[in-house]
Amino acid sequence: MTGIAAVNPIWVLLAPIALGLVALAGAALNGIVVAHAQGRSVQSGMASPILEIARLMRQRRRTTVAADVLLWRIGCAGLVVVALLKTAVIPVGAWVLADIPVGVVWFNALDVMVWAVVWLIGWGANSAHSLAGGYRFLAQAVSYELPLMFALVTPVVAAHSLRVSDVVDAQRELWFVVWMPVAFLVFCMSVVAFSSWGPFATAAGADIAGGILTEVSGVDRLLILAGRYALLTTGAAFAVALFLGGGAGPLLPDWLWTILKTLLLLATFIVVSHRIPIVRPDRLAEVAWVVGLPIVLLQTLFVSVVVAVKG
Amino acid sequence: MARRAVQGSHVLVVEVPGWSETRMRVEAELARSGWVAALSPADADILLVCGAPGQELAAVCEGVWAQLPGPRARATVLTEGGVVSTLEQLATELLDEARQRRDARTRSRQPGEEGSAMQHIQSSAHEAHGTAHEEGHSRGHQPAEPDADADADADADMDMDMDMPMPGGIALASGGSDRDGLEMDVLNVPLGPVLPHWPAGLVVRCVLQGDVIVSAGAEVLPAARQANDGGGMGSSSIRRSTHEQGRRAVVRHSDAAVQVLALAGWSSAAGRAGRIRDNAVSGAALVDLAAALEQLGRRIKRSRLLRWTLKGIVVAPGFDAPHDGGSRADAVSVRDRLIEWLDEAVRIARGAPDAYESPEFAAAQHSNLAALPGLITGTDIASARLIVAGLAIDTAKIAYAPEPLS
Amino acid sequence: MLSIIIFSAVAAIALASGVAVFRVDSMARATYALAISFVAVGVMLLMFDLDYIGVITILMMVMEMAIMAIYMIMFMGMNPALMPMSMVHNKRWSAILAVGAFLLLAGCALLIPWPERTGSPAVDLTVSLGEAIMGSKMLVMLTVSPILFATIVAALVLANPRGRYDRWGDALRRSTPDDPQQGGLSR
Amino acid sequence: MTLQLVLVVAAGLFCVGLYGALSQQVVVMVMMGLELMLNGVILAVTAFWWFLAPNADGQVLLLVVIAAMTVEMTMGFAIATLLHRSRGSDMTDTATDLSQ
Repeated sequence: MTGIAAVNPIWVLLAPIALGLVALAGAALNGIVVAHAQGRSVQSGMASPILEIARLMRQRRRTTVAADVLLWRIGCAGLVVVALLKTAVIPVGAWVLADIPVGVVWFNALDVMVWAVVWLIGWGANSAHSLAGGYRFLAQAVSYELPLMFALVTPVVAAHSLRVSDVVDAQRELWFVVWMPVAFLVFCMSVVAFSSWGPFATAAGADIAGGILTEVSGVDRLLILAGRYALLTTGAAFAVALFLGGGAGPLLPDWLWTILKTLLLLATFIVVSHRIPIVRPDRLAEVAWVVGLPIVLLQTLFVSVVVAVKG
Repeated sequence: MARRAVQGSHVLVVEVPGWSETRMRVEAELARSGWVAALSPADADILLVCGAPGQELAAVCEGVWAQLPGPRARATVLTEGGVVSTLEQLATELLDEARQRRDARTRSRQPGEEGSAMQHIQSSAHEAHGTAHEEGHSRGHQPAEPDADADADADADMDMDMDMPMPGGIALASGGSDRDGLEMDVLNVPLGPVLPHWPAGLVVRCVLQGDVIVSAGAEVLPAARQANDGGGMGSSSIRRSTHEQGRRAVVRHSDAAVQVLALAGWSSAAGRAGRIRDNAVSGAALVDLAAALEQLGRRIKRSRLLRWTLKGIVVAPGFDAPHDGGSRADAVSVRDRLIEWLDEAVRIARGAPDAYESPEFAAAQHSNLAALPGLITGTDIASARLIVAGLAIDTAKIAYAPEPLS
Repeated sequence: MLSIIIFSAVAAIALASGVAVFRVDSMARATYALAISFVAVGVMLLMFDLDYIGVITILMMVMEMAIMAIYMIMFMGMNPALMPMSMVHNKRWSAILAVGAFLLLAGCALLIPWPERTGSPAVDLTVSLGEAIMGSKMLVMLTVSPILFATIVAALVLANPRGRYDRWGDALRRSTPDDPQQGGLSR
Repeated sequence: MTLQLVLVVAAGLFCVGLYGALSQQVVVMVMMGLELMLNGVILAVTAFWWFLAPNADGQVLLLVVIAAMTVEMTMGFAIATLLHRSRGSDMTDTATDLSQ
């Protein structure tokens, strides 16, 4: 019955390239948005991620006084690693690298890894501003994590399975976004939040001179920036699998549909982010726990009741 | 590859009090050419000082320069006309491989040594020092501690002594009670003078617990001399034409709006305000700007999210304190100030007079600076930054105008 | 054979990072060493086909350690630089007791003639766990959940210094609570 | 893998944790010791479950152990905060005033 099957492990080599390309497309779009706001040409915006990569490859890495270099470097490389591990369970069309039975929990465990990684980036530099960035991220993470978990649970309840391919298959008739819009929205916001992006980028905010990014330069900085885009991309791709029917769509092959939907969602994240003021963790916490959590729980309850009634 | 790398260089702009329009010119030029304003020294390839810094500020710039990772280049611009040519020259300097190699060789590998000058100056935001702490060990040894006796036995077992090596020669932080009654480390962190969206030359020396400001003291590091581009006009300067005054007022108000919007993280609105400001700087007709300003003001007034995120962040506490302890009725919030600026800018753009030259304006800057520590004490850094931006202290007035008679 | 090699490697990581917790010179490193130890145990659980519980262990423990690091620094304030530290008491007796306990436990593990395996694992362990929780073992979970809830309440009561009278005034009549940090809701 | 091997590893983890819990002076470090002991317990339960009686009950027991860990952590942090607030210290030695 299931149309999704694990592919030859050799494809592991291709997954980072695909992830990198989609993430690069996201970065280019961000460049275009910025260029448009500054009245520059679209081409210059599109080229900006390439320029940034070239610049950072040429830049020297910095160290600070009495930094915990080991933990710092682990943190800097960590975001990319987490994003790559996430790709393992994301189906592209009918292919997936590892269709493990608890794919959804796997994704969740990895986005908890982001807590540790971001905090390590902030801590390692031994600088007040980057540490403040690390603390901010944890404060934000405590706010978004529980709503995120229930948002992940909702499609799982409907699909009777933690396996991502089962969740995609369960959407044959109706995409989950239609009857669990709250879970979808909360999931999307959490994706933006754990990528510390847009309105949830307080950990790297301008008010603390870039926060976790304050002291990093060169390759380290490149890895962190790339990691943020990669996390945003994997989050979008996972949302496509969980809520938007995976590769389902007319005419085009299913893998192309997955990529198209992912790009579309990624573009939405990026464009909308520029239009919203930043949400500080001290403001977010109360809203997330007092309003967000009950709403998601009601959504889960609704889905559970529907599933139970339908049998 | 190297040529590509230079096309999107990041520039750390340091504004000296009085050279605000030069800084705006630089920012406009960066936006036009696709370069980026750096948020921190680690982020920057180029250090660009706008204006002639005084002794302290120059020392800070040296400290910041030592923190640029390299390849790096630096320059000082004093006139608006020199901006474009200076940036071009800096780009070629970055591309000069031989020169960059020489620079890299002469720098020491040890991060502490090259920045030694700034360790005393407490330069930018990037004082890497002061996170150190040793409270847990030393407390038992303090005679003032009530449970010192109970601790005595335990200390005998502890195989540690008081003069342990301090990593990097950093002194340890001491403890202090925080606002929730927990004893926490205190860190001495100077905010400014090199911070994005921060008044020129302002230094706020904060005592922090976590990211909460326990106490603060503010001062302004002056320029070496008076700017002649108009920012720091003393009472002696010639009176300018009304139109020029109006233009400067629009620039000032819209720049203040840019800083608040950028700190509130609303990049599209900040970009909009920035373009209006840049148009005003380059001498666009004020009447045309009025419409754009009005539109921006409407957008800001409409935004619920901005109202929510700026709620309760107050730049003037108000005096009518209700007894139930809620927020005071006549308190002025950062959002009020933001809307006020935009309305004022629209009025001035349509021909209303500006109060910039008046002694009251200068006096207000002094009283704002004096009020600043009180306002930010007890807030977290994010709110404190918004409050500082909401006060929009014109440091050029403070660095030059004589202290007002009170 | 391969599984024994992998298991031994993971076990070595778990033990080494467990020892590192009490040997390293920085709070952050100690906490994250413990996190690595937990992740290694989570991987071992995965080797026993316990997909769900293995991944959940990793998830929970990384989260816990991220929070724990904050408490470590908040209460013990140690710098990221590696300051030599040791704050132990009864070092010798602790070591003797620990080694003694290890010898006892390991001796039991090696010497007791363990019975033969009875039954075989279910095909889908996650499903069987879910059925157990919602079926025969429901009472266990019904007991655990109020305990967890009580823990949350008790911990908040212990740790929070401010009651509602501090927040809402003596007559509980304030329109907005008097908090050091304003929350996101205008309550 | 054999039961004995896994049990010895679990005993090792448990005893490293025991050493930490007994020797450390700071509440949070003691908690880390306890966590490590429970880590060993998780592994031992898994081993018994897999090698002796692989039915669903063992998995439920594992969940209970994990729940116990969270309770331990939560209460530990709460008490550490309380101690810190009331005495400005979180050393276990200073918390024994009452018993003297």
